[in-house]
Amino acid sequence: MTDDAMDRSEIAERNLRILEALLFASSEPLAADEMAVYLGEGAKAGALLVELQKRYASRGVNLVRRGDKWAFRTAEDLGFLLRRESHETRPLSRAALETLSIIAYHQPATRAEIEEVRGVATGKGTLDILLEVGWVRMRGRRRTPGRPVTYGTTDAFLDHFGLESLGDLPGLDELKGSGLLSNRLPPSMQIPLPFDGALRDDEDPLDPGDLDGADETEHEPGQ
Amino acid sequence: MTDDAMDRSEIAERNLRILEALLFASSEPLAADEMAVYLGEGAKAGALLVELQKRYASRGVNLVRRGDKWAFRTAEDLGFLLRRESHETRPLSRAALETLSIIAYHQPATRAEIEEVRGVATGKGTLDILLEVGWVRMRGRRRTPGRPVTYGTTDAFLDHFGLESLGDLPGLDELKGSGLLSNRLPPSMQIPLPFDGALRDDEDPLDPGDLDGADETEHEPGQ
Amino acid sequence: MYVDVDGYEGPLDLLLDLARRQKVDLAAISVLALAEQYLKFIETVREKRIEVAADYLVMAAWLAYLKSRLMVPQAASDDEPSGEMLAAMLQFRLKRLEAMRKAASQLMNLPRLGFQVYARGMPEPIEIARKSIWEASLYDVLKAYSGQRERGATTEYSPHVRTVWSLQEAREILQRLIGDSFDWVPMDTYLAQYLLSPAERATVRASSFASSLELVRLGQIDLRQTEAFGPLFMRRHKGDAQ
Repeated sequence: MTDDAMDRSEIAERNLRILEALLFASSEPLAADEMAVYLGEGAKAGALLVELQKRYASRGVNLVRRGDKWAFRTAEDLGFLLRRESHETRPLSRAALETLSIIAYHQPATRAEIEEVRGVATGKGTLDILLEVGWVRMRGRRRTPGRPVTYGTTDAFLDHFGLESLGDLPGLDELKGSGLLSNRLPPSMQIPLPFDGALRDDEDPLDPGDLDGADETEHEPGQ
Repeated sequence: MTDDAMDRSEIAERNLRILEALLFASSEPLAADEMAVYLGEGAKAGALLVELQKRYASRGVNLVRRGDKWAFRTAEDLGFLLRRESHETRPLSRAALETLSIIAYHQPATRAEIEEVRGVATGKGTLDILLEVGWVRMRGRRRTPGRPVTYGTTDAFLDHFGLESLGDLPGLDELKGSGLLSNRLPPSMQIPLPFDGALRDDEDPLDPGDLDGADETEHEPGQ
Repeated sequence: MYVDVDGYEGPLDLLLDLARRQKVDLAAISVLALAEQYLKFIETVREKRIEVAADYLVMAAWLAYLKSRLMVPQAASDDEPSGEMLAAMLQFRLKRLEAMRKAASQLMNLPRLGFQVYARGMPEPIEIARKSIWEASLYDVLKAYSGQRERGATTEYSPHVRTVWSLQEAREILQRLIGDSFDWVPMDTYLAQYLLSPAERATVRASSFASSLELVRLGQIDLRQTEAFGPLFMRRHKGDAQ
């Protein structure tokens, strides 16, 4: 290699370093022209950028061209590195807990029935969360006007709460005995026996499409 | 080259690409541990990072070490090209600057010790600014009467000043030799070195609430 | 009130500045001369009636003491540190402060991030898909259920609020009804219009009776009952006549 050629390659290396630094530090993609002013005289920014692109082609970061601008970007095949799943445990909201407990005891229960016990309208998100968690399922449709969806609990519900069957849910006397229910309640108050068997006489199977994630539409609480 | 050796070098290349991608994507330094989870099983993040550092040593962008963390940064010699006009930050006051260097060289240091070196009470705002910028942190509490908070520098401090570790503090050896990092005369006895490791024997962990932005209260300069 | 003495950051800073004016290495300064300069400086400042912060005065006192230790020969039995020792201590502190100043400027001259060295200008943030794992215990479920049933039960059994006559109310009504009537009239007659509602009958009678006793005590009315469970007669108290 002649001295001249060596000088030229040294100059090219230096210009490549400058381009690397500029592209790395810039907060937006840069055009060849913008970078040219930082290079030595007579340097061809375009050709240098193509050379730089070649060098980074197999690296974890690539030099990409967007229109007439250039930028470093994570190699596409490594994009998964930039997406992460985080699991966080969160306590169930009070509304969701209440709704879940009513479904557990009163199943099969319609949304209207849940609201009657709760005394407030149940937001759409509340049932959605329970369905998503997998503790509640849509069982069928009540054979009454409007054909409301009936809800019940799932095996995952039993599993999570350590119950062998719904019969293990404490009854009225046990709730009183544990102090969860006070003893001053009217004698007429009863707690239903939860039922999660096959469809009942007053239940129809779900309509096709009911399970496609669409919630029932027949009942929208007016608040 | 045997098949096995080739496989190994391919795996190493892939791991290097992953490290490149992670380090390029982040503007903050990353710990080897944080990155290790993305590498193939059995990969040694530390050795790979040293290899990567070597590869980028002559480039316009270098892989630098900041404490336990790593980051890509533009090469120091190209700084003059990249100087940005818009990067106008308010310079630190002389008091804050002195306090910073005292903490850096004497850490862990309590407020009383800082004041002893400066010979003046530390005004409110001096330490606050350093904490806010993120160069100084509350480390713990000294196990002496009054349990004063001890201060030390952060990884962001190393990153900002381009130091691999506290051992790289400018003039440290000279200061050590002259005994000027000591609190006592004669300086020959024991020469403390700046220390940002785990809590020392004479430091307690911070009390709960110490980091809620409240400064220590046990020592309020009377002015 | 703190007044910064000519922009000095405390007495040590002032001393360091004075020492530098001696234009010699800090190790070779004359501590005695330095102490004298400091004391003179403070004196001048005070003559100008500038309030001097306490720190500076404390230092002045200490330097005066140092001066005396340096000039007076030590007695053999003297327990206190020698003047030389104190002077060395002062020298050490000045050197240490100067060293920290120098270190600070060296720090600021390093190639700093954002000044000579730059981080990636377009960081590619890591997108985090948050997945929630919901947590609830059986106890939570049972408590939620019981709570709701109790709430439901309580509202069912407190359907209406009963009217209660307060004693004050009953007394005002009686005073108004009896007025200046000196005739014996049964209480129920006075209250006839209020006794129509069966729900209120008991409270009207009870409160009125209690109030009437109070009115008797005050000497405003007389009460008379001719037989057990017979009607209760009331009239204005005679002695109270106008």
